[in-house]
Amino acid sequence: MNDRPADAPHPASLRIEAIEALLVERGVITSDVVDTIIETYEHHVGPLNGARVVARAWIDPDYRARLLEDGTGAVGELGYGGAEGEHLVVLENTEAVHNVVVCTLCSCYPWPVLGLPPRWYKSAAYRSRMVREPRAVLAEFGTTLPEDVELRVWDSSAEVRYLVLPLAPVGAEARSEDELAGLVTRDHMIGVVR
Amino acid sequence: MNDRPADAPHPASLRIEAIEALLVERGVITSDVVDTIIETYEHHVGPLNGARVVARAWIDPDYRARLLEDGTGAVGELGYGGAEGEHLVVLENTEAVHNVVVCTLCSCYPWPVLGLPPRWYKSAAYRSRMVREPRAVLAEFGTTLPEDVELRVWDSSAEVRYLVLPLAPVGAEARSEDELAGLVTRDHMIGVVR
Amino acid sequence: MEGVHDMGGMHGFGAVPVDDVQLPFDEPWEGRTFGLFIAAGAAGARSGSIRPGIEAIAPADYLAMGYFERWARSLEAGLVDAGTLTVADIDTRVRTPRPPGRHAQDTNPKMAAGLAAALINHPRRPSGEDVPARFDVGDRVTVKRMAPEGHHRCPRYVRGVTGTVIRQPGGWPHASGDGPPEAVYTVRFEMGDLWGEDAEAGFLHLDLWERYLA
Amino acid sequence: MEGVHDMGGMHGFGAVPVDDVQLPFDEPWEGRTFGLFIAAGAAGARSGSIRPGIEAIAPADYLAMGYFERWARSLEAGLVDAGTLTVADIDTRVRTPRPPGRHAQDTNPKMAAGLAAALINHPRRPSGEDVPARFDVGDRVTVKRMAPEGHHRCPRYVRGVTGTVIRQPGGWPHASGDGPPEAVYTVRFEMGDLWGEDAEAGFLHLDLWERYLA
Repeated sequence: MNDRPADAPHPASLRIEAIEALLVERGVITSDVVDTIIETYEHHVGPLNGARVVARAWIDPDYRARLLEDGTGAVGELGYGGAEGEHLVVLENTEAVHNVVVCTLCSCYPWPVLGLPPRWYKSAAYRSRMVREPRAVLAEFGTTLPEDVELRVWDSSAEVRYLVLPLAPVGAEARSEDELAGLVTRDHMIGVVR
Repeated sequence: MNDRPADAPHPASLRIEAIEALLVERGVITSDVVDTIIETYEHHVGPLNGARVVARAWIDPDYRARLLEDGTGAVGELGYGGAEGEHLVVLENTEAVHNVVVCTLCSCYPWPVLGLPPRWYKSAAYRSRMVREPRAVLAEFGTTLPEDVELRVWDSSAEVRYLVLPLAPVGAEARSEDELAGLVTRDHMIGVVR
Repeated sequence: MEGVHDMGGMHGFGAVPVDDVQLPFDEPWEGRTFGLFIAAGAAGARSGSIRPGIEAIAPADYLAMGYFERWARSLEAGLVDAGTLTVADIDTRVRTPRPPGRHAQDTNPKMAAGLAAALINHPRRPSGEDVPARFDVGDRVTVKRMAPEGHHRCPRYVRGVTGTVIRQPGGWPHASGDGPPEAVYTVRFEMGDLWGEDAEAGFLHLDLWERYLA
Repeated sequence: MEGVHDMGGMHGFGAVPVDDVQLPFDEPWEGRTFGLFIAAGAAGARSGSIRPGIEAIAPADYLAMGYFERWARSLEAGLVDAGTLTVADIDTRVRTPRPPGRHAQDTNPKMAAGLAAALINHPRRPSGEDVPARFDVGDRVTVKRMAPEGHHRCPRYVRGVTGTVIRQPGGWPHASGDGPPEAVYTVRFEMGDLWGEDAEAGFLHLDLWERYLA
């Protein structure tokens, strides 16, 4: 969208720098607070949280039942929660059902379990098309859904945030929770990959 | 939309200049043809055509009846017609009814009787709002419509082109056709002025 | 296609920029664009028609552009699509402007006069053709749900809404250009049926091809 | 409002720009924007919330901007609206950049830690409140026609469409911020009811406040 040379700063960058400088000078905020917020979402809150939730659900049927009944509470059991996760609903993929999540109106996303949304989730293409031609969009992620699998699209644009619980791999019960968590990607939990 | 200095050429201007030069050099067109088309719509085809149609309808009841029955034909009687006027429908304002025309999808407009559309007719504001809040838009043109007048909005985005036949002034029958034509403006015939 | 050009009902575009300008072109290049579009069409040098070419403009660009900028873009696309010019031809010429060379002084008074006459040539009868029509004046019709990728003239704001046929002006080939003439209906909608309980009083009329209606 | 942010179902935006980037910010200023938005909110230095501020961006600008550019615009609007900064303050500072002066070395570890903890503080119970609900799970509901000027969360593509309530997650104050908690329903729509006969098979689910439904 920008014609600036690759090494020129983004105009918004200059403006944000000015805003931060002014807020700091006037004693409104301190920069370490901003640093800490960035660090939280760069290093502490991301898809690994969601992956641990999924792995636990794969090996613990009681946890799985609680997770599907009350996503917020069950995710909280593992210590996850907070902003943009105040009311979590977990969507269960089965052999017969596949779920996928989008936000057409902005980019609502379950931060506590997935971190901040990826670029493509925020794109106009994803937002406009996932509700109208989900199978075509899934194909762009390399996901071909058999015709007889029921596709459920969730436009999460109000207060509930959605997390997809992917199908467990064969033999999940025999594997460790850590090992299983390593198999779960962000894309599984959004539903663009099955 | 453009941040260019007031005296810098519009980028589209440079591009169009290049296109014309190339087409001329290659013998595809000649510039006098382009000149003639521009001249046609700058000097020969404009709202005065429509004004003459309206004035005739105000003084000649038979013509008025033909105009409302077959706009294309009756306008053709006065020698007007052509591109974007292939199927004209004339909308009669009365004491009880007011008509106003818009094109939400682009800027369809009855060229043979009104010329090319004014800037505001092509604006996103007019196109988006006239179908949803016509009275509010009319107010921006200084037109306040009594509550008991039925408002009819015409979104002319397919093949028919619409011309509004305004209310005749009091004593129209006693005035000359030329004099009456001088009272009729483009805005009357779009319907943004009553 | 369902594009940003389909603006009916949207917010965010501000007040109408009312002015009293009577001339059709604000700047000379706008007139050149208009004239070139028509002349290139008459010369068979461009493909496509104006509207699909404009709707193909990327949404952010469409909204940022003025009216004749969109025409210019549609003209260029049509010339390129027809093989008359390449984008590279035009890019090069923009970077190294010089007056037209060969043929620059040529005129074609016959074509100019013919085209001017054709533009204002009034038809013997209205263009709508006499075609079979499924609906009659007075019928209640409901606009279908749809999301066509091709060019169409069925604004989103009437989808699923029921109105009354008040006229059947005739038949035309569908806007996408395919097939024989198809009946078009002028349908009257109540504002409240379009915009809900807070709507202004009044009626909205729209010409809709038969394929849009049930 | 009915704005360009309401993109569901539109064409013209091309293929999804799929990538495997896992970091949340492409450039440092994006992270600063995000952090400043939250920090300024916690400090009571900005008014408004993120979404209405973003929807107030002019449509052409909205589409041309990236995600965090919109956040930056919304942040600026909120700071200006709250009287914390003026546009002139920011303009001047952009033209004459210099490092922050007074307080530049200040830190506030207590606020930083508190805010970080608050961001990831898991609630004891889901946020939806127990409120009276007009509709039950299993009820068929139809989305009203509307064209509200204020902030809302009822996409255009479901207007007038009938679906089935599958869950009642609770009540929240309406998105516009007014009034007490109001029941929200998760409604399931058939794709064919949204997009017509050429629709893909499947279901679309949307959380809708009670005021949108009949």
